Amino acid sequence: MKKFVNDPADVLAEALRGIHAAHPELRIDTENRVILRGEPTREGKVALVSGGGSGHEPMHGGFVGRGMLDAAAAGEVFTSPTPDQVLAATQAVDSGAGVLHIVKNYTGDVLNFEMAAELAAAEGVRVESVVVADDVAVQDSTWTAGRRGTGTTVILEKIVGALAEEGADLDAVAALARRVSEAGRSMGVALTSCTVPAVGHPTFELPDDEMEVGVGIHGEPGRTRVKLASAHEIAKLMVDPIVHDFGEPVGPAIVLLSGLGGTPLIEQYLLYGEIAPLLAEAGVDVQRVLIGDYITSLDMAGASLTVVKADDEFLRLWDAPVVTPGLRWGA
Amino acid sequence: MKKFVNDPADVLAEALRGIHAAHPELRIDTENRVILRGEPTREGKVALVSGGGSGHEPMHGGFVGRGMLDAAAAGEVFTSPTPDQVLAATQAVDSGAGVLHIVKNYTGDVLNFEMAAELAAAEGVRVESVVVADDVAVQDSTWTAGRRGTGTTVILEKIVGALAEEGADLDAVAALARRVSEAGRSMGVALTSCTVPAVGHPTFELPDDEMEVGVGIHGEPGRTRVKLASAHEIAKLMVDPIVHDFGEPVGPAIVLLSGLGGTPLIEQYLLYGEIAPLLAEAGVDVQRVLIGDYITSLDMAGASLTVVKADDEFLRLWDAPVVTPGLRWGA
Amino acid sequence: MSDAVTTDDLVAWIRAFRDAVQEHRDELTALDSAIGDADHGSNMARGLDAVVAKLETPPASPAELFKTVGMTLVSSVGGASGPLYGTFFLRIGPALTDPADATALGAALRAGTEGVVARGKAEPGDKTMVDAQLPALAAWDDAVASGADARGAAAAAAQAAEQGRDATAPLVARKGRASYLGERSAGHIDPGAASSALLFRTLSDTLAARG
Amino acid sequence: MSDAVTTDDLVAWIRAFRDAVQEHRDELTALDSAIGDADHGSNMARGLDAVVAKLETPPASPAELFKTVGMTLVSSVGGASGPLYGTFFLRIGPALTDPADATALGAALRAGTEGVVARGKAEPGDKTMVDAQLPALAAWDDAVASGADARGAAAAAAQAAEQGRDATAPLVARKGRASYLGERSAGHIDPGAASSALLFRTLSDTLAARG
Ligand SMILES: Nc1ncnc2c1ncn2[C@@H]1O[C@H](COP(=O)(O)OP(=O)(O)O)[C@@H](O)[C@H]1O
Ligand SMILES: Nc1ncnc2c1ncn2[C@@H]1O[C@H](COP(=O)(O)OP(=O)(O)O)[C@@H](O)[C@H]1O
Ligand SMILES: [Mg+2]
Ligand SMILES: [Mg+2]
Ligand SMILES: [Mg+2]
Ligand SMILES: [Mg+2]
Repeated sequence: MKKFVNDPADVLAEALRGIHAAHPELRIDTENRVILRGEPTREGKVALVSGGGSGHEPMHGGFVGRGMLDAAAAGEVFTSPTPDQVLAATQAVDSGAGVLHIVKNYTGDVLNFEMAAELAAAEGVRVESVVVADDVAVQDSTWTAGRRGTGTTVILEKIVGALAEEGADLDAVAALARRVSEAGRSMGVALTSCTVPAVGHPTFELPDDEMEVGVGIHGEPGRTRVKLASAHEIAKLMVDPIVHDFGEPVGPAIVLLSGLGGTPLIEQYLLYGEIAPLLAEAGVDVQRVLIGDYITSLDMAGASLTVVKADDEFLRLWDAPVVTPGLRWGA
Repeated sequence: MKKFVNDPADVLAEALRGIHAAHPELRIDTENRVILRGEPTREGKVALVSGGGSGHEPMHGGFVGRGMLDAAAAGEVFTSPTPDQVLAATQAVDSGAGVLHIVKNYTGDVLNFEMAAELAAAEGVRVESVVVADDVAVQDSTWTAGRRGTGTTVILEKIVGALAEEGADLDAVAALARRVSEAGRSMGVALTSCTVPAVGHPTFELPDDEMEVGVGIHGEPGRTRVKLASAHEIAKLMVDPIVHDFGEPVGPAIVLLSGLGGTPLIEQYLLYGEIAPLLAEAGVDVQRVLIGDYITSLDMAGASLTVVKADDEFLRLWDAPVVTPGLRWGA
Repeated sequence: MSDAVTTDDLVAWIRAFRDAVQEHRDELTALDSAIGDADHGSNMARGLDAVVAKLETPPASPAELFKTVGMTLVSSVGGASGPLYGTFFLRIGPALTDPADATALGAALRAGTEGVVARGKAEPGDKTMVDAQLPALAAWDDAVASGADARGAAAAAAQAAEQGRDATAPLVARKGRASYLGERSAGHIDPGAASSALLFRTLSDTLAARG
Repeated sequence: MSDAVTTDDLVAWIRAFRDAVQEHRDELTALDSAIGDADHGSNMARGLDAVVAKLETPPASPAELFKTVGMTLVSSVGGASGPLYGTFFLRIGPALTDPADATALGAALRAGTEGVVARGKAEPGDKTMVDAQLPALAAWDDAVASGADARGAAAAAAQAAEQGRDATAPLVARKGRASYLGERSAGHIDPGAASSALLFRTLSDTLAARG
């Protein structure tokens, strides 16, 4: 395993140490492994709390800051955080206006956030939850734990964070979060496996001439394994199921093409050069686009595409100022 | 080779297509492979032109925009651009106030930019050049082509871009560029080789238990190959030669820890957690820090550390607004 | 009554469960690599290490023991298995008489599994830990009905859990992370079923060792 | 004069150089992988393909030919080899009589190498293309002094260039990207010296084929 690590058991604690050193504007609750804004939540502002397994950086800790999250609970690598962690985050940022939990739809995340929400409610904190389930690779959601939550989470955190910053109340914030969540679809492709530090070897074996289509961000195998294809063909494998899943014409949209951690930017741009015309052809009118590593899967070579159907409110809030380690503009 | 590519010969042209699609605020001169700001250079503003081989994204094209570069010439992968490209970039952005060429110290870059500067001068454009040579891995510069230019380039482009934006003249801009260049030192470590798309296999073979210390950003082998070490030990291998090379106490500094393309952010933060205390111990007073993929080497797993001794002017200009795909704040 | 299971026995069980999970840690992770995300071994090992650390202060009763075990798992494991195993133990405690005979212990274990089902909504055949637990409980009750003591019931349960574990292999997962794989999840044993088989095997071994 | 080298011969040489570089492309890149950045083969191949495309319109004179070759290499190769090989050809043209005998061609080639040295400041033994070119020029002059015609001189030069190429192996690089390697550059042939050996070998082959 070729990684910058010491004892694999210490990866999370030590990464938090680095985040602390690099971002004096944030606070780190070392014991609970929670990343928080430097300032307490403004009176009356609804707080946004997210979290999940580590290994997806900059998500979520890198999205803590003005205009986005108030706190993020960092689980072990690929393991959702515990209720204690989420509760600590929730209590630390509640100003009395309530807290929105942003949860990606994995059994572990859902159960742990659910328990945390129950505990927080018992402590008198008003909590609403939104569960993001945007991964179209999971086709038959009747027979599964439902779709996984992936890239839409990033876009949701930005948009809803902006509304919370404007002072909207918890119901309005939660309602918007659900609207964004429902407007998003994602699809990922892996060219290689990732390697979990505590395991020390790749999660799955992928022959040199194959790739995983519909891979999950935890390095779970995808729906199908196919022959390695050109960027042009891969773009189709990503765009088609998303467009098909929307069913209706998409129109204006916010698009995220995220590298999964081991794919350099030059390839991401090349891939986007193939994706853009396909989206246009399919009637997706790309209003805003982000390209880079925003939701990753450790060192996996691959990419995920997210399309969020966007109305004017989404776009206005998208453009609002944001100041976080992972996303910054307007300030 | 597991990459998002079509024909490896088309990587650069197709990546530029993606950049064009993703960044409507920029202009792309497709024929000359130059990335330019959307707006012509403001009357009286000195223009900054950089460039180099591709494969280091976001450098340089991702640093084109307000407060940083005016244009970047993109060579083939790991091959410096030709004089024609640099000339086209230079002529396109000169407002009459002259152009600063920011060149990394590699024979190819130096020769091609030199020829371009001669051609531009013949066309009546005033050109000044700064050559960045900050890589302390190259010890004996008397017997080499001199030190390579690496991470200091990014910091220089930001700081000097801010001064140019303020309306300083070419001499002042060039003088500041030389000051920044002299204030910077870098050191890189590779855990794996990169794979050049046109080659299709790794540039060098690195056994599972070894790493390259002092690797170049073109995947050139480093100065020494040693046993794979812990993040703690690697941090020392990066910090010590930099601090030693400064010789004098460093004091206030701007620090960049850049992933080389295949190293995920969680590892970069973990590594920085080891670097930060070592810098503090050595008397480096880190005033600003950037962590992420800023100067890469295709898909290489590895990282490079850059320390720029910073005075108040550097810090003021660092904090000035910048709006580029790769670096953005204050606007 | 020689059938009585004491707090000490139960503490010994939890310690044995930790040791078994540590021993099979890489195996559990390998199972989770095939159809999940390669962390079930480290998740369970981390949680049970934390549990055993807490047991330095010996619990006074089974109720206290299982509250500690459950709470510690919930707060140190994360993932799907943290809340599910946590709930399992949290539900056992209150349902247990002290000391417990085979019938009482069987009822308490059933309360645990019912907690897992209530939390996770898994049905039999969904390819989860429940598919090792339910057959174990059924075997337990059968053994008790045939006159077995706790030791005998636990032995029968362990064997049934292992059969249940193995029977998850051909199933297509419908819960948890493996469900995303659809048909491709078939052909692999469920990691949670494997750790649950260890749970019953170590209970049986502990009661057997006690003589 | 049977010794006279014509524009057509020189065009044939450049085409043959392109073909040889294409044929040895991976080899040149492999040499550059060992002590550089694995692009010398593709750099030279790309540049010479562009050159040959330009030669669709046949040049009227050696001067025109080499201006086209030099400019095209400069504007399509990049890297260190673009300006250096570009300068080489740009300097040959003006120095050449038309048609040229062995002496004139030797002088023109020398002007080319002097251009490379002027641009790149490499000294003999720095482990660069110059270490193949200088011995080739010396051998050329010796052959001419012994009465050889262009064909004979080119044959001697090609052999000397190949010896020069091989002799770069033990050297420690002091110019170009390989110099960063220090002592570790020893033990590998310089890629630019290898392409320069092809340059002289194809000249020799072209003149030999002409009969
Ligand atoms: N809804 C559920 N009900 C019961 N057991 C479940 C459920 N979802 C998952 N599991 C169990 O959890 C195991 C996975 O645990 P683990 O790998 O630790 O968590 P995660 O899936 O979050 O990475 C599965 O093998 C399965 O037995
Ligand atoms: N200063 C120099 N003078 C002469 N030749 C040089 C010089 N620097 C480099 N070279 C030659 O250029 C070759 C490398 O060319 P190439 O790989 O195409 O460019 P780059 O080094 O920019 O990747 C070296 O093998 C060497 O022969
Ligand atoms: Mg997990
Ligand atoms: Mg090169
Ligand atoms: Mg798992
Ligand atoms: Mg090279």
